[in-house]
Amino acid sequence: MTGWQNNRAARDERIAAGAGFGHGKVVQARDATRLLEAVIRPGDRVCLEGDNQKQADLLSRALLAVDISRVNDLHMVQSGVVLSEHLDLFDRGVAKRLDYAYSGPQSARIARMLFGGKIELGAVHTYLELFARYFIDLTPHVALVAAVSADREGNLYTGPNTEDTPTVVEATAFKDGVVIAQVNEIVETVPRVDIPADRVHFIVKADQPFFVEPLFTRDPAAITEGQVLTAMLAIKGIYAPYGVQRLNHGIGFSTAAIELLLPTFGERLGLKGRIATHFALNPHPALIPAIESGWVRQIHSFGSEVGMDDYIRARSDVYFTGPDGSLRSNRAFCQAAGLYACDMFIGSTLQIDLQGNSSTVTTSRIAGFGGAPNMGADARGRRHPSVPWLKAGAEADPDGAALLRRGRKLVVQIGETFGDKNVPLFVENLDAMELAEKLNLELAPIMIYGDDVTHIVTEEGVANLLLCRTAQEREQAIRGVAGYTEVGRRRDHGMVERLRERGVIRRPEDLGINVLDADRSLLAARSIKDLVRWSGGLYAPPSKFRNW
Amino acid sequence: MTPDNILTALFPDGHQVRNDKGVLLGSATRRSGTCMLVLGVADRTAVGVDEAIRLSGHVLGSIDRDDGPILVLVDSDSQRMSKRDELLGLNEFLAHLAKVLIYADMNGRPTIGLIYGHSAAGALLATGLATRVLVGLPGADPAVMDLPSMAKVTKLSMEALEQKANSTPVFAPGLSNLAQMGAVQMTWNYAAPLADQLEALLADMPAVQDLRDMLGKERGGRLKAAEIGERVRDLALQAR
Amino acid sequence: MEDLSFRHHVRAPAGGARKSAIVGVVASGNLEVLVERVLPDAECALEIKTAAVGFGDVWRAVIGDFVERYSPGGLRFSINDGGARPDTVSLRLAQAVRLIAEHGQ
Amino acid sequence: MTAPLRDMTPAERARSTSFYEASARTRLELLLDAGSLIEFIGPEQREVSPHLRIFDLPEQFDDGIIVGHGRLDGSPAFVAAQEGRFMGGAFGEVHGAKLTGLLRAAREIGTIPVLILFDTGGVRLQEANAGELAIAEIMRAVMEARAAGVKVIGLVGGRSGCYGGGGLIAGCCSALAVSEFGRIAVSGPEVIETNRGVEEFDSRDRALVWRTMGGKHRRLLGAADLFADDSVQDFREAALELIGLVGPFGLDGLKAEQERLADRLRRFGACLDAVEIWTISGIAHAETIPELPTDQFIALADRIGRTSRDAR
Repeated sequence: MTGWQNNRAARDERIAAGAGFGHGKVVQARDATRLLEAVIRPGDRVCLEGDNQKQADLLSRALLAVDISRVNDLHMVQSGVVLSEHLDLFDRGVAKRLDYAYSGPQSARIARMLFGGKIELGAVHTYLELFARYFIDLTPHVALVAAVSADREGNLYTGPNTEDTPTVVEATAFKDGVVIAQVNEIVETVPRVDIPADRVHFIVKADQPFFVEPLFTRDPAAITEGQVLTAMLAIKGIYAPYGVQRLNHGIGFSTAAIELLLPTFGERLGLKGRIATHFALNPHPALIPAIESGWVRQIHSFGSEVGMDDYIRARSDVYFTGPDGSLRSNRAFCQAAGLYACDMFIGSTLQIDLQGNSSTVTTSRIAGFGGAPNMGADARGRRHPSVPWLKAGAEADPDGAALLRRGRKLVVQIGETFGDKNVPLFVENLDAMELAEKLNLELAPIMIYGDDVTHIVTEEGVANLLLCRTAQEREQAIRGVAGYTEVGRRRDHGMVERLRERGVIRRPEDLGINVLDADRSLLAARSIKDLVRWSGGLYAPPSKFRNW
Repeated sequence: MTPDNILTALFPDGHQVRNDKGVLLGSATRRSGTCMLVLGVADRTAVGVDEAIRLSGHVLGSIDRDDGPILVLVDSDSQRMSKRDELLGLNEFLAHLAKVLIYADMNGRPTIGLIYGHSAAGALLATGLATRVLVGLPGADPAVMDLPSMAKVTKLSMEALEQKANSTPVFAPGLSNLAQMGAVQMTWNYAAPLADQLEALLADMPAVQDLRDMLGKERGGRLKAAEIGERVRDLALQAR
Repeated sequence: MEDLSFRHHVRAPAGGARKSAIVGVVASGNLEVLVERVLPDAECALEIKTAAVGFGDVWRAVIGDFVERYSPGGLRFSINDGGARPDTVSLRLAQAVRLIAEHGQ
Repeated sequence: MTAPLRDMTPAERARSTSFYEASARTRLELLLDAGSLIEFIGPEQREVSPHLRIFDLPEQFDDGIIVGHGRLDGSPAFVAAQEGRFMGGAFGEVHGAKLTGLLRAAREIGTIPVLILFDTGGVRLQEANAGELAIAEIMRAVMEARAAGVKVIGLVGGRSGCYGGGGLIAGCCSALAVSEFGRIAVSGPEVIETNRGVEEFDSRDRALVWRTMGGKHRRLLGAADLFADDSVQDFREAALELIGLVGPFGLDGLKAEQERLADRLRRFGACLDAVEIWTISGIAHAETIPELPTDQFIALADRIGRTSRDAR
């Protein structure tokens, strides 16, 4: 058969096959599985919207229930493998191949299934990378997405957790694919149009709102003195000297501590307005005190956070909001913003090796990459200058010609030398290497490559890798802040002292910080309740974070 | 043993004790012909707010009459573990029951607890352990905490726990362990008439003073409590 | 549980006049340090009971650095450890030295 | 919400220190007049639990409780404070005996009040029999002290709450002050869930936990007499106020308590949730109680007027 519109014809056939199950575009939840059987073909590439937070959970269950003689061997192309149903699909034979980015809660099971050959792995991506491939070689035939509400025409309101939906729909709808949306409710008029109706082919009303996990809430009560100290070192040792204004934070407790120290410790250092003004960041509750104290001018978000809706709505000067007043998030744009428009990424990891490579993979858990590698990478395509970017570039190449010298993004790894259960942060060899060998991967799953990392901060001090001139110096700089881990205890004491004299390593006392001052009383909020108070009652934390 | 059997054996001259859904309330006639107030929990009933308020009410109702000493029979579950009971303030109800028993004991109405079956945790605190003398009957199996639950929390095997229990009475369930700790002052036997054993005890009641820590020391079950308590007391008396 | 003990000769006595002080609490990842001024000025000793077995070398390193840095002469440290990380141990030891140097009994 | 702790007066420090977060030692240090605490059998005596070794568990030198003597606005007071982070503040043999001894001394003296800063999950599992018995002895000692004229004041606002036998001891006190974070109950949330199923009680639903056992509910029920903000200074002021309010103990109080509790059962016995109880109590928009700021809540609780004064 020749022709140039075969795909469009095939798409129309699929829509026609599904049309019998609904009134217009609206299909009852009980008919969802039959709809999917009618629309999906064996071997299709399917994007089952599993974002970092929002989950098309009803459609996951519906897909899992299909007759596998009709729907099988699917190639799932989705950013998040988060629900157990996402993996049950492979156990049942509904799906066979997988390309994904993040698998937090399923990290142990996905590792077992990969070892067991249950899943044929395409690749583990970063978000932005997978989104890019949606437009090149992983374009979905069918997208199963989640929205808050729809009108009868099919206009979708995705609410604060817009996340990946526009990207997924763009790639699918404009390349002859079928888009099916589960919605919490069908309304006369949607509060705002996040996805226009002509890109949506079917709507399924879910009996329960889609599942959203509060992933970015860190209870200040759980922040330790060690984390307070590390945060103080980061603020005084990195934020201040570089004057970092545009940045992205990871989601760990150390960065939460930084957020909570801005209005106290940061204020005392006179840094207000000079650092931490513009963020690519989810609506972290821990940032509320800094926002309320006038530190933060603008935040663009990948997704939302449970309980933050009213606060965001009331602080539209800071957040991106729609005409309806609620947050508009967008993972793809925010990832691009983090990559190109931020001068610093700071986040934690599970393991760092002697070259500075870091990974969150252990031999029994494959958590995927999510967005950290894009946040935590020097953007080689960047062309606009900024003070921190140029300063970092100059430190890395002091003898280079200023007008030709690239700047450097500050990529900071922050953590305590020992993590949970006294597991060391620093290792000679990453577990990721062992995993790659076992699984016969061509690439070890490295979260952030050592050559992108510019600083490592632990309670022992700040190591500035930009100032290292040899691989040996780099190794000793890392050992020098590795504390009492095996890696740290095997440092060359003489060389570490020389690095300290050069400012490559800066101890707390070198920064004028008394370890004994690192007290929880420095935190602007020490409990979730404090955050609620700071927000003037606008922040409504989920029940699991309350103690009232 | 059923509560009926025990009551009959204790009070051959008759009793008016009714068992209403596991709550025992009434009075009985002693060998001496005098009266004794009887209350208790039977049939391994959990002690919740509804049970506790009736038991405390029974004691308070008799407090202005002279109904003689007070006998508390115990064969209970633990406290009732429910949302409703906690919502309504079970801790106050159980504490109130204990307070009423302690008050009576201190004010001329000696209290005797008689544990003939099970009991645990908050239920035991509010009943048997709130009396001046707690007596055990053979076959009683009080358990502050059962071993399977303990195994779960301590992450130790049942075997390991049982082995440890052989070397110390301090954590494992059982009448003899509680006796060694000084909680159960004496154990009666069925060889002699229970009524005689009750009369013997009443004729020779210990003074109104909590001597359980001393007893635990004598019996080798709690070597520290009495000494620590005494030292703190001495220091506190000096400190004022 | 594992018992460890260390004894060091130090260059100078610890500051302050307080007889004893205590910091921290025994909990998972935490420890208590009881410090008492009972030794000759040129000595210090540390007695440790730890729930984390097999970390003697780490303790030795942590304490070596601590003694070098603070010279806690005359002090005996008694530690009950619930499996704290080395950085927490260092912090508590430093807090103990600070507290015993403060005014008070 | 916070301020650096240097260069502050004791009252300022007490005001800016969270009771919930502070250690037992810090609570006492800031609750009492500065420098007035004299500890009995302090940590340097090393009177540790003799039983934890059997389980290969670490000991604490004070066995998780500080008892002593101090001054409150110049007047003498006996104090006991549990450390909720050491084994959940649970009662063991030594831990319990220290409180028993303190109460016995208070009884002999008759005029010095006792403050108990509860922070406990109840009986310490590893010495369950000794702990249970210690609680029984403490309850007896509290009642004997009260009968001798001693005011025994309980303060509840620690992270381990006041559970198990601790809840019963609290029920024996002359008066209680509780903060929003404080919890008073016998069975803990997990225990109820384990025994009755998650449908009966979802222990991870913390809003449910707090409205069933938390400080606001206990205050509205009249189980606690005062509601304190979560600072050591607020608890200090609450303790002073309660010492002033408490009347003598006697039969009338017990009879009144019987009536108070019976009345509670009559009025609320069929309620399935705290919000129903609050609604029946005449509170409009009862579902907003958990969000109510402290000052407004105190005003509301005072208006509802339910208290256990002279009825416990």
